[in-house]
Amino acid sequence: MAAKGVVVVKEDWCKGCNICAAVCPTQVLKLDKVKAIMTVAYPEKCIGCKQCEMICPDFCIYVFTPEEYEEIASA
Amino acid sequence: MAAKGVVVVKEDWCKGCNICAAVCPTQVLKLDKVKAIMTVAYPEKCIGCKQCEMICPDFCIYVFTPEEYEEIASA
Amino acid sequence: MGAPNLPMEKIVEKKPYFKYLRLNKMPTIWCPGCGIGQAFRATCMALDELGISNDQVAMVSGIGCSSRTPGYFDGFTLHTTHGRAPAFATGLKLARPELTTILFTGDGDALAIGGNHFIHAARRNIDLTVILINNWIYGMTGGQVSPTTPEGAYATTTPYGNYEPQFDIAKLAIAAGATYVARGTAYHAMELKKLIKDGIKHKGFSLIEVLSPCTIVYGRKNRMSFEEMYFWFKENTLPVKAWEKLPEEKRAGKIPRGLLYHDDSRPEYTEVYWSKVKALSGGEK
Amino acid sequence: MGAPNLPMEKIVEKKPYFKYLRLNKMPTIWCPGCGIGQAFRATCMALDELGISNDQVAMVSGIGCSSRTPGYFDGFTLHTTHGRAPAFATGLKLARPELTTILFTGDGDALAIGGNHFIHAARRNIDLTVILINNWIYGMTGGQVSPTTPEGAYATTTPYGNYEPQFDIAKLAIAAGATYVARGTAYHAMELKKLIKDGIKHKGFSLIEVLSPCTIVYGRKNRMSFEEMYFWFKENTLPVKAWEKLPEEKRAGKIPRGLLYHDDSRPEYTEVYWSKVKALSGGEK
Amino acid sequence: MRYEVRVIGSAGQGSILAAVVLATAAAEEGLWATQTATYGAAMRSGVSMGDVVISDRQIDFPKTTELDAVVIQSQEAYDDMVKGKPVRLDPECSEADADVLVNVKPGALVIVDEDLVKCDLDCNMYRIVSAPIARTAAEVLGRRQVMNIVALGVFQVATKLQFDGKPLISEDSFLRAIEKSVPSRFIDLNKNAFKEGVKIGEQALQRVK
Amino acid sequence: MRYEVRVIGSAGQGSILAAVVLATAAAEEGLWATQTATYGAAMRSGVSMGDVVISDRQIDFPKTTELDAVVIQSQEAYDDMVKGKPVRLDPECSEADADVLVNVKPGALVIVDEDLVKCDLDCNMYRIVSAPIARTAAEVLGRRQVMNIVALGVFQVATKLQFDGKPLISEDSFLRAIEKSVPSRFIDLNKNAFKEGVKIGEQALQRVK
Amino acid sequence: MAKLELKYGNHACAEAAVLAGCRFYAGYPITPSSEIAEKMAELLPKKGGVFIQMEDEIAAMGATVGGSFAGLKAMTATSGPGFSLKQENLGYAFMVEAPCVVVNVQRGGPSTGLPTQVGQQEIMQSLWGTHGDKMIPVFYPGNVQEIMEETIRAFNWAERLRTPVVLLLDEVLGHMRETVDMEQFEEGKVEIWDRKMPKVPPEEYLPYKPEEDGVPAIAPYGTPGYRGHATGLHHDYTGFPTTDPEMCQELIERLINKVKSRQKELERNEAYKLDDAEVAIVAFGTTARAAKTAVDLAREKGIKAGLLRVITIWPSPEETLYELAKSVKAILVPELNMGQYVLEVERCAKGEAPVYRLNRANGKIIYPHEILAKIEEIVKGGK
Amino acid sequence: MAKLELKYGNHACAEAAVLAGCRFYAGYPITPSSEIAEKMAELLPKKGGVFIQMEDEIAAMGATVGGSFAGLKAMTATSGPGFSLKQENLGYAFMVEAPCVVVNVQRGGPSTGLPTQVGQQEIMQSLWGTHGDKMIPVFYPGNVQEIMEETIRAFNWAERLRTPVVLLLDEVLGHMRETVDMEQFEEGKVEIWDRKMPKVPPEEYLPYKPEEDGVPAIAPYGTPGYRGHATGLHHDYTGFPTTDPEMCQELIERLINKVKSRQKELERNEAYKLDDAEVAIVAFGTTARAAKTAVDLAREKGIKAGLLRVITIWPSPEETLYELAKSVKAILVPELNMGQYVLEVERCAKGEAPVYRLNRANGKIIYPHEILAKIEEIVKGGK
Ligand SMILES: Cc1ncc(C[n+]2csc(CCOP(=O)(O)OP(=O)(O)O)c2C)c(N)n1
Ligand SMILES: Cc1ncc(C[n+]2csc(CCOP(=O)(O)OP(=O)(O)O)c2C)c(N)n1
Ligand code: SF4
Ligand code: SF4
Ligand code: SF4
Ligand code: SF4
Ligand code: SF4
Ligand code: SF4
Ligand SMILES: [Mg+2]
Ligand SMILES: [Mg+2]
Repeated sequence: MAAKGVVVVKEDWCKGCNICAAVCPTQVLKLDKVKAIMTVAYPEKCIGCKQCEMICPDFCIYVFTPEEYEEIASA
Repeated sequence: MAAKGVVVVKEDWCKGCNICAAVCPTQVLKLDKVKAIMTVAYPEKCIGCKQCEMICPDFCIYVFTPEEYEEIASA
Repeated sequence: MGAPNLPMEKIVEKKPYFKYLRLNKMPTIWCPGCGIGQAFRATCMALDELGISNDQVAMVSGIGCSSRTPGYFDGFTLHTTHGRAPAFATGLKLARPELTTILFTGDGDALAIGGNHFIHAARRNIDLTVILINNWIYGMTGGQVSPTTPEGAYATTTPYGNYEPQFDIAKLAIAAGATYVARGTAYHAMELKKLIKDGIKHKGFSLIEVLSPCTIVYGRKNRMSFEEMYFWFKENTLPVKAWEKLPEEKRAGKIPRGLLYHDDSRPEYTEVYWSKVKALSGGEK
Repeated sequence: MGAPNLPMEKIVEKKPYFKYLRLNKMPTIWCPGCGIGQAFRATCMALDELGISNDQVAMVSGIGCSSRTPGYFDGFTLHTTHGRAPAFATGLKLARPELTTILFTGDGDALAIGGNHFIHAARRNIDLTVILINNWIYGMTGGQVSPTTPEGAYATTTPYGNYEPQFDIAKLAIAAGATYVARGTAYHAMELKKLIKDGIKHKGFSLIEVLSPCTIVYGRKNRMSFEEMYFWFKENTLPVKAWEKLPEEKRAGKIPRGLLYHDDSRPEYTEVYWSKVKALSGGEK
Repeated sequence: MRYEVRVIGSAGQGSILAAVVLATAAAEEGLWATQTATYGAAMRSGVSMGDVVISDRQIDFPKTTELDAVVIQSQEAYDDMVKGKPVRLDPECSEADADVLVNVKPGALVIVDEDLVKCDLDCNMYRIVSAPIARTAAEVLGRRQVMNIVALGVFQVATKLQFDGKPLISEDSFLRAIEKSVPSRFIDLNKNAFKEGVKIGEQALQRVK
Repeated sequence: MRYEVRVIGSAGQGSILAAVVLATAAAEEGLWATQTATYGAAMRSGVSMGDVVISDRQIDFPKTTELDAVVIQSQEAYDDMVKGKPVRLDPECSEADADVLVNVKPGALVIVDEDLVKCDLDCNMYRIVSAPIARTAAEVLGRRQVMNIVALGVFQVATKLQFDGKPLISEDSFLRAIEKSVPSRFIDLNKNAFKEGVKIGEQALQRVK
Repeated sequence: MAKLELKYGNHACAEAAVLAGCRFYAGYPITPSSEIAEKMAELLPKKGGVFIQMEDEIAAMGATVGGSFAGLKAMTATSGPGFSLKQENLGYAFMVEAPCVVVNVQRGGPSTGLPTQVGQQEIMQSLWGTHGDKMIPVFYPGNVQEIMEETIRAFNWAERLRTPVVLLLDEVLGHMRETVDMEQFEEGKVEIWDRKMPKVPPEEYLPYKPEEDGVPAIAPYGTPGYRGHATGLHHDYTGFPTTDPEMCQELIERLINKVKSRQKELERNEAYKLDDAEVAIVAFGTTARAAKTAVDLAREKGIKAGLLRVITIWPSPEETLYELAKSVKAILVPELNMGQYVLEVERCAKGEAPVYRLNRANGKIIYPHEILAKIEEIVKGGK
Repeated sequence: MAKLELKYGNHACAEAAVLAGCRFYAGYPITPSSEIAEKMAELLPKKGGVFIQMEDEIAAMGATVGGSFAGLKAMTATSGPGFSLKQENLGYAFMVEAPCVVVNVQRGGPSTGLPTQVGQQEIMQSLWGTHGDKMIPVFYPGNVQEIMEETIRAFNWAERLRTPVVLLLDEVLGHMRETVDMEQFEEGKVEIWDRKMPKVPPEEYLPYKPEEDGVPAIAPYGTPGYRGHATGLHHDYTGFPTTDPEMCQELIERLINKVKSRQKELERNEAYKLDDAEVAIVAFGTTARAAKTAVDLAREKGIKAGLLRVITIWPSPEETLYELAKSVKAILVPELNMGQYVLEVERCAKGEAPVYRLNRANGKIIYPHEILAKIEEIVKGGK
């Protein structure tokens, strides 16, 4: 199944609180406990619900539609 | 009609506010405007209701039954 | 013809509540007709009826005309700083829970500068009896607007009429946590005594708001005579039961008197504290 | 495999509310998982949706973790003294009524030391939007008890468990005169945005209480993990409509979320003031 | 030139307002003035007084030290001013020297209400001007409250005794001062009161001379 | 005698607790000690450190000035200590002298975690003791969090290098200090951590000599 | 030509404030300063300004800073107890450089003290009342005319230096009426200084970067583009918190020196018969008026007395006081307190002349003859 | 025998308070003093005492006075901003003579300043922070051992003189751990003074009538028969308001003199190598510790330096400072502020020796070598 959302973590702001992973309905995210930074472990599972983005207290996880992402990543 | 109450004004505390007279149902009291002190103008009309005593903000008008008054005045 | 001036001892004999007065400090500094005196008498009578002796009472106040009351009360009295009486009283009461602790305060003292201490004492539900003389003005400083000054009324700092909204004192106290809230007036003397008496009896934070005429300062600014002010209370207040029966549209401008709120279920603060201490210290005090 | 780290400008393009962030001040000083961030984002999103530009917003705060928010908001921001934000904001708003004025405050800042300014701003019904981060503790100073710490909870100054009663914030604000009162949580992001948005739109004093986890200080003291704190909100709060339908006995421990009170009938303070001035000065400002 | 005046009376008699009008009149006359007030110890009762210092140049010490004139409106006030009878201080202090006014210069004007104040001062020591001030206010003007302004009228005239037949401040300046100092609906009443004061003052002066 | 030690690491590594235990151990040993702490600029992140001064008499200046020993728990902390790389100060400052520790005496003990810290200091200048501290904590004791106490064990042993083969503070004093400083349910764990630290410290010393 | 008018001290202060451009007043009533608020309540709404009575003095000080940040010339007034309560936020105003004028009409202290009577007991508190270091101008006029002058001067310096300024009055000055020559206050004759506006475009705007005069330019909150941050924490040029030791030291030194370095410009005294004086009195406010009369009385008796009436209390006229000490045989400092400014005079005198005191703190003023008696005692070589 | 124990500065203060008999604590948290409250919250309930966290510092000071009137030894602690807020009620405590101890753990100011860092910026405020005149003992210990000693001394003098006493610490002292020799604090070894109880029957009881020592005896509120009144207004022997000028003057003089007249008894300094010193350092708290080391370093270099470490800050050791100035060639006052106690030193020196400054107010301490450098500069005749 193709991902409905592309998830980006801004690592230098991430504090590794794990809240985004805790709310993600499809277990896309996984905390790197050593570096205390969130990683997108299973990007393909993302349904683009944006719950992670909306709950991240640190403005550092973003969800784009694949098109959006395409657009900005290529620009 | 004999008075049912004996009214005494403690003149050195009275500030002449006239509130006691204003509430007296039988117009027993009358303010001496010059000295700004309450006087018992018609003692015989007193019905002993104690409204004057209860409303005086300055603890300076007292109502006794005739018997009480007899007792303390004579002692 | 007036009756002779009776010696004070004689009067005291017949008026047992006079034992609470510091007779040598009388007459009071209050203006002619000022309603603070009635609240003070009601308090003394209530204490007398409850059989609480002078040595069992602490009276604490802040600054204002109403806050001068403790000076005339023969007990343990503390005239503190503007607005802070609940804080001082909280310390005193917590250290000496056995003392019946009464506060005399004004609308400015309790609700303007002292609003925070007021709501926190209520929140704690500490056993203080607060007698709040609401005369709609800062009397002591000569008539500035207060958080209870009626809309449109004149005060020295509202020369064009008051446009500040008012606190609903009872509502505020209840929301903050007070467990006994009542309202009386300087005109309704015996009722006021009863309300204060029940407030003192209540274990917890009690507030008795007393609508009281500031005859000289508020009265003059707003052109009301002494008598008019008293009769205003007579005509514009009514027992809470009667008030509740009024249809909504007739309530405007009418103020309910009497017991407005009573909750005996919440624990009292000093009791909670000292039972905690007893458990931790093994009874040591 | 994570996606590449996108340049910030790109993100900003797609997330228009990012324009309110002072990106060069990020990341914030808040602890991992702290809920203040969600409230902040909700505020930015609300402003964006309302089409209010950076230059139209003043953000004022006191002292506390929550009060650090203005530092990250690109507008006219004022980080004042502990508890006093409503006072500073009242001066600013009255002088510049055209500025949308938002306060960020904490349970200690707004309700302990700042309780008085809080209730007076509410009484005046001045058009301030107060976002109160209720994390049940003094976060910034390391975890002392606050007026909202739950009974029995541990704080550094309640080593034997908390026995202080709590304020019912919404009730207090309503009683004081607030005309818009709502409650959200850091967990319910979109709902929170909506509540804040409506609060900003409302002409008058608005309070939005945000239940927010103090992950590090409160969480540690009370042995709750970050995730547990968030899920606690999920499980123990419910929309006010649903809450109202609960039978009385099932309400215990459940907290209603959403709009709790709204009154559009009372005039707003700065409008009253400036219309008064216009009348007196003949329009001069 | 430094000229010191005190208006003293019981609370409510408007002594301070009279002092304010007097000081304003001095300014109208092109003189410098300071006006200070003292209230009794009890907050809203007892004696109160307004002091005025008048000079032809800016004034250094603004309070009175030695009065050139005193206007006494009540017996209580009189007692307060008389040496040895301070009100509200030690009640046991001596009664001696009861006929000397505290801080009043020999030769000073002493203006008293004929009916309200029993004045037994030595008229060799002071220039005592006694006039029916309150009575005039009540009977002629119909408002006892304006006795303070009537008293000012008396004072205005009486200063002639000290300044070779010319008053210290002109009637005109006083009338302008009244306009500036009292609420507009009371201006006429007070102007009339002042004029009546001047009248009874003139009569009283006859008696002094 | 004045002996200065710093325990430094990233926030959360327990550097300050280690310093507290060390200072407590000194007191147990009958020595005087002061312990001070510094937190990074960011409130709850960045580098934090605990400093200890030990002396045989009451201590005047309580902060460290020239360290006799430093325990470095993370790369970030190491960078912070190395001259020319101050964290969060002027980012453009020079990189020169990057191999000198700020305020550390030549000849001082430098205790680093073998895995976490890339240490390229001159071992003629310092007595560098490198040991698998975090690894021991995680693998032997099962709790990475106690690496700070493991490090103290290493330190305890390492001081023999400076005091003619005798440690500055006895193992016993440390164990008693642990009892006084950590919550009771963690005492055994920490005591064990300390003992493991001593073990790997002994091994490391072999490598130094 | 002189235009004499009788004015009430506190009202004169309010009127002068409005003349100086004050358009914001937040206060809380307290004797003997309430009449300033009352006059402002009357004047400001008519001028399109803001008057608000706050819930307490803390809030009044806070709102004043809020009004100042909005770009209005702002003022608050109080007395003793209220001045104590304002201290925290006054320190904040100093730290964030919010121009404003804080009036303290001194009454008898300490604590509630003697509320309706006079004192000069906040001489030291006006400088040292808040925690942390502070240096702000403190002016103390001596008559009603000067109340007006000094109120205007206070606003001018507040705006020019972006600093709070304290104006000390006392109960006697506040509650007396006195003739004022209004000529100098006529339309157009009053010199008014306004705060500097930033000259740079918004992108370069740094609200805490000092210009050459040590004073940063700030735009009123709400000025499009000129967004900014202010905090009571130590901060850098942007206004954001910093703990960088050099930046912090620079900040505190600048805050203090922007006032202290202008001591000479700020200095205002009246020297009366000091040229040949052997005994100098140093005094201020109401007491200085008694002192001036005492000098005349002393001169009549052949004693060479003189008076230095200090109007700018802080920063103190250190040099002037030192020179004075060198030129006279003795200095006398009469004050309505238990000895406050005398400490500063002693310090500045550096032992060059003995410094004597005359103190009273019971609500009563000092009379000229009392000062004279003290002078005579000093001259006779008694203490 | 020495009984060494490592103690945290703020905890040592709390423990010593309990040792001194403190049974009432009301506070409000603030860095860096919160640990005093936290320790008290732990200790007092177990001792049958009262701990309460109030809604703010104003309330904390008020409640403390309430507890004191109830007869308990009472304390409150705070830092900078909170100390400013306490000033009004501290003045009240002074006026009504409520014994209590107020701790201020100094951080960097002004305003919010540098909350987690060190400062010595309330030296002047501790005496001059409230309106009206005031004189209270202010103690400033220099190490954790002394924190305990001075806390106990503070309670003793508070009770003995019926006065608030201020205890100044600083962030370094409060937040450091240090070895304490607990021997002197063992059961029974600590000298404790309690407040005087009235010796007269209730009818003769006058809670504000001083005994020969200038201190009136007061009965705890609630003591049967011994009813009384207290007010922040000027009052007479009964405690009731008065405006009688003589009574008011007597009261304020007594309040000030009961402390000031005991300056010698209250004085506590450490003189270090002063006997032959040519350069004397005057310092306190954390800075004095650097100074002591600097003295040693200077001596090593052959410079005759010495240190006067002032522990009783107020009333200041006027005579000691004057004698010191006469005996040395220069005085140096290093402080973590912009120049506060140096003003008092200058005053007391009366020009007998030049007084130099070393100031810093950026949250960082002064190091020994910096003081040394300054000493060398002075000796070389530079300033
Ligand atoms: C800190 C402080 N601020 C202001 C005052 C001045 N003040 C004294 S009483 C008062 C208000 C009194 O009003 P209220 O409490 O309503 O009492 P009332 O006199 O009307 O009984 C004020 C503002 C003060 N004493 N202390
Ligand atoms: C006058 C004053 N008192 C105390 C403090 C210390 N202080 C800073 S923040 C704070 C409490 C913060 O609690 P809260 O408002 O709930 O904010 P949070 O940190 O939890 O977001 C306190 C007591 C202070 N800065 N100023
Ligand atoms: S958008 Fe939804 S599914 Fe995708 S990572 Fe975020 S929470 Fe998980
Ligand atoms: S919620 Fe945000 S800060 Fe927390 S782990 Fe996820 S991305 Fe990182
Ligand atoms: S007792 Fe009643 S009737 Fe008698 S005087 Fe009083 S009010 Fe009148
Ligand atoms: S109510 Fe009392 S004070 Fe008033 S007039 Fe009557 S007796 Fe006098
Ligand atoms: S001013 Fe008002 S409240 Fe005060 S005593 Fe007079 S009438 Fe009563
Ligand atoms: S201490 Fe608590 S409230 Fe403060 S930032 Fe950390 S988690 Fe958030
Ligand atoms: Mg009132
Ligand atoms: Mg909080």
